[in-house]
Amino acid sequence: MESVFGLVGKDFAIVVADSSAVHSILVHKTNEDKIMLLDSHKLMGASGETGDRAQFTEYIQKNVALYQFRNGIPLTTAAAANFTRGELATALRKNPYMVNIILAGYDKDIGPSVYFIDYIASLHKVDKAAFGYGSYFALSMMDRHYRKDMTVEEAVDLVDKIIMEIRSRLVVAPPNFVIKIVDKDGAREYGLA
Amino acid sequence: MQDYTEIQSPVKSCDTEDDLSPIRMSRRYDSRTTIFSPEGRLYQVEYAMEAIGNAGSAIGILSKDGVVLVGEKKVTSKLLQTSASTEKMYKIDDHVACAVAGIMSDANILINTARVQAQRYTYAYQEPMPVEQLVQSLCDTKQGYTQFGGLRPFGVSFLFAGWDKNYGFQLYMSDPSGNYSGWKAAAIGSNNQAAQSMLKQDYKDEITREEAVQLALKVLSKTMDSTSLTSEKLELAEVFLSNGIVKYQVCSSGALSKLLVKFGVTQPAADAS
Amino acid sequence: MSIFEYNGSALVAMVGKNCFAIASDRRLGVQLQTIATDFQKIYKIHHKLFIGLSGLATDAQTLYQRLVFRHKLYELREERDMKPETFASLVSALLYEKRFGPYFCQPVIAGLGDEDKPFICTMDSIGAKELAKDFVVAGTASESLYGACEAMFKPDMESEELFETISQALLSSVDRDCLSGWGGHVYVVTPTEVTERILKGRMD
Amino acid sequence: MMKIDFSGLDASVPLCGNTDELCNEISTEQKFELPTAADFDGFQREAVQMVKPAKGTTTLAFIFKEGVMVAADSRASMGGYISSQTVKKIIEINPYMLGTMAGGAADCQFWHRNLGVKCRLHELANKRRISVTGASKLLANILYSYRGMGLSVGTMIAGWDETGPGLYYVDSEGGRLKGTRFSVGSGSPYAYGILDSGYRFDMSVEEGAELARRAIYHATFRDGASGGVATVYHVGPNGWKKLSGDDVGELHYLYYPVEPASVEQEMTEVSGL
Repeated sequence: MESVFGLVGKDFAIVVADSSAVHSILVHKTNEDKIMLLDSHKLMGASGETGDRAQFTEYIQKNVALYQFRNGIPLTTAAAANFTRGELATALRKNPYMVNIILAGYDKDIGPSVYFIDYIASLHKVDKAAFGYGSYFALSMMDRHYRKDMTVEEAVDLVDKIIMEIRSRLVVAPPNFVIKIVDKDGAREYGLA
Repeated sequence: MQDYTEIQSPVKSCDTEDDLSPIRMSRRYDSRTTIFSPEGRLYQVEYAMEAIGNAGSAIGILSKDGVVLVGEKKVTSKLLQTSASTEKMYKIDDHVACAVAGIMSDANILINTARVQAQRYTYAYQEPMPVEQLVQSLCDTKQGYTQFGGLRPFGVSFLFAGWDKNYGFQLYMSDPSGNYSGWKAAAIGSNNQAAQSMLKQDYKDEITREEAVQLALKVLSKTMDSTSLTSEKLELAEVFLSNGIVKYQVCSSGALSKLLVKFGVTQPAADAS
Repeated sequence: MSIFEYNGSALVAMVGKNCFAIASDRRLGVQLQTIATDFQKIYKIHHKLFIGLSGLATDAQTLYQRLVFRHKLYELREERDMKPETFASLVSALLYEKRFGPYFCQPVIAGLGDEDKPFICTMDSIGAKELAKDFVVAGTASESLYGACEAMFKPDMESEELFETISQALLSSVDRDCLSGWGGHVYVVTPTEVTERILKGRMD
Repeated sequence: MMKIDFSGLDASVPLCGNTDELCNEISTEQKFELPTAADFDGFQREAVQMVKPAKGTTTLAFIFKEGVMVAADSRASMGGYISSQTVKKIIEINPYMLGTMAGGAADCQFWHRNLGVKCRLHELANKRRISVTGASKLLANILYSYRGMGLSVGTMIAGWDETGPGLYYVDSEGGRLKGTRFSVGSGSPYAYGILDSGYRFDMSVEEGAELARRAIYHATFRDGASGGVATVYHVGPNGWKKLSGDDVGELHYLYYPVEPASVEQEMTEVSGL
C-alpha cells in the first residue's frame, strides 16, 4: 500500500516513498522510483494511479525544464508548486489526475521547503507531510519526534523508524523504500552522495 | 491574410523600371509592413520610429538603489482637463512601471496587454513576473505586428523600470520593431539621440537614486524643446525598495517643483533661447 | 460527506461601530485527517477589504487567485481601491460563471465602503448575494456559529469588544465541530488600522 | 468445583429459573424484540443509520512490566458535529477490570454493563473473580450471537486476574484477540505510531502513563473525530486506578508551549491615510 512522506530539516528537505508498483493483487516490481527530480534542486514524490503519476510528474518536470531553458533562471520551489497546483486544478474539472504530491526544494534565498499538493489541488506549505495508508503512522510519528533543526542523520533515523512502523502495521507493507534529500548541493538519493 | 504576390514583383518591376531612386522604391514597399524592401528594410517600422521621434521624450536612469523615469508632457493647455493619473508613466504591476513615447492610443493597448501578461504570470506561479520576461512578452506582441499582413506596427517606444529578485533593478527600452535591450540610462522620444549622448557622458556606475533624478532632470532641461522646465511639463516616477518591498512612486507636482529649484534646472523663460 | 465538508472550515464576519471583524479557523484537513493548522482562509484584497473562503480548499485557492487577477487589473486601470459592493458583484459574477460546475466555496466578504461604512455579505456557491447588517457565517461550523453569534452579537460594538465577541463566537463554535478549529485567525478593521491576531484554540 | 457459566451462549435460558416478572427483568437474559418488517435487512440498515453512533474514537491499552495501561479520548461525534467532549470511554467493569469503548456508544455502554452483571454473578457463583480471558470470552460470545444485526462495538477488555495482567480485543464481528498492545478507533493508526515507537516492556508506571497520554494526544491532534480529555487508567495487582484525565486542549500547550512572540499581535498601519 502506497506511502509517501517528507519533512523539512535544518537546511535540507527529505522525501520518502515506497517503491512498489502494485496492480490489483499483484506486485509488479519493488524498485520503482516514485520520487522524480524536477530539476537540480527539486524533488517530487508522488503517489496515486500509476499512469497518472508517471504522466503528470513527467509533464511537470518537462515544463519546469522548459521554463529554465526559455528564461535562463530556474523556477523557485514555490513557483513550481503553484504551477503544479494550477495544472492539477485545471485538470480536476476535465479529467483529473489521481496523484498526490509532496514537492520538496531548496532555494538559495529561502532555504529548504516542502509543499503538500493533493489530487484535488489543495496546496499548502508544510514542515511535514504524508500521503497514503502510511500517512497515519508517518504523521503522528513526525508530530512526536520532529524538530525544526533536525540534522540529516536525525531525520533519516526518524524516517527509518516510520518505515519500520509501516512495515509492521500495514497489511500489505511495501518491502522497499526510496529516500531522497535536497539541500544546497542539490537533490539526490540518500546514501548515493 | 498574407499576400505573397508582391514578393515576386519587386525584382521584375525593378528590371522594367528605369528609375530606381530610393524615394520611388520606398513607395512601393512601404505600404505593407510585412514586406521587406530590396535593401532589407521594413519601412513601416521605420516610419513608426519616426513618429516616436516627435513625441514627448522620456529618460530612464538605473541607479544602485532604484530606477528613475522622467517624462516630458507635450500637451499642456489650460483648457485641457487634467486627469488625476499620469500621462506618460504607467504602473504595469507592483514591481514594474513604464514610460511611454509615441502614439498614446497604441500605447494604451500595449499597456493593457502588459498588465494582463503580468497578472497571468502571477496567476500561474503566484510570484511577480520577472521584469525581462514581461518586456519580452510585450515585445513579442509588438513583433507580431511587423510580420503579419494587414496590420500596422505600434507607434510606441517604452522604457521599463522594474525590480525582481533575480536581477534587482532593471531598465529596458523597446521600440516598435519589437526589439528590446537593457540599459543603465536611456532616452526615447524627441531629441533622444542628444539625450542619450549626454547621459553617456554624465552617467557614473555608482550613481544614487537622488543623483539619478538630478541627472535626468538636467538632461531633460537641455534637450526639451520648450523654453522652460516647469513641473506641469514633467512627470517623475521612481521604482525603489522600501523595507524590502518594491515601491512605485510618482512624484507630485509640488515636490517636483521643489526638486527643479533644488537642482537649479528651472530657467526663467527670458533666459532661454 | 458533502464536498463542502471535505477540508473543513469556519468563517464569520461581524459589523461593529464604524468597523468590522472577520475571523476564520486555521485547519486544513482531508476529511477527518488534519493536514495543517496554519491554513489561510481569509485573504486581504486591500487595506479595507477582506474575503474569507470556506468550503473546498482547492476551489478557494483557485477562486482567490482569479479574484486577485481581476482585482489587480481593476486597480491598475482605475487607480483606486475597489468598493466592497463592487467586489461582491465581481465574486458573484465569477461564481455564477461556473453555474453548471460550481466552485464548492461559500465566500464571506467584509469591507469598509464609502465614508467607511462597514459592509458584510456572504454568498452561496453559485453567487447569490446575501447582505446582512449584523453578522454572516459560513463553513462546516456554520450552524454552531449562527447560535453563538445570535446570542453574543450586539449592535455598534467598538473594535476591542468586537474582537472579543467574534473570537469567543468562533472558538466556542469550532469546539462543536470535528472539521474546523485548531486555532483561529481574526482581523479587526477600523478606518485607521487593521489588527491581525492569531487565536490559540483547542488543538483537537 | 468450578462452575462454568454458559448463560452467555444461550440468550433464551434464564439464569436462575425464576419466573417472577420483576426478577425476570433484572436477572434473565436480556431479550430484544425484532422489528416485524418485510425487508428486515433493509429496515435494519436504515435504523442503524438513524442512530448512527459515535464512530470517531481513540482508545488504547498495553501490557507492560507493571500491569496494563488503558487510555482513551472522550469525544462523541455525529457526522461532523461534536455531540459531547466528556464521554467516559473507559468503563469500569469491576475493580480489577476495565473495558474501552469504540464504535456505537449505546451498544458499548449496554454490553459492558451487561458484562459487569455477568462478571459479578460469576464471582458470586464461584467465589472468585472471573479471569480476563473468561470475561472477554463472555462478551465475544454475546456479540457473536448478534452478528449481522448491526451492533457496532470495538472494545478492549483489560484487567488483572490470577494469571497477572490480561488484555483482549473484542469486536462486534465476533473477533477476539489476546495481545499485549492494542489501539481501537478512528485515531488508532496515529496512536499506534506513537505507541510502537515508544513502547518498552520494562517501563515504569509513570513512563507508561505518559506514553499512553501522549499517544492519545497525538491521535486527537491529527484525527478530527477524537478529542476532549485524555484519560489514563492503570491496572495493577490491586485493581485499577485512574492516573490522569487531561484536557487535550491544555495538553497541547503543555507539550508545545507557545513562545509569547508567536501569539501575534500585529498592528499594520493602513497606508495612504
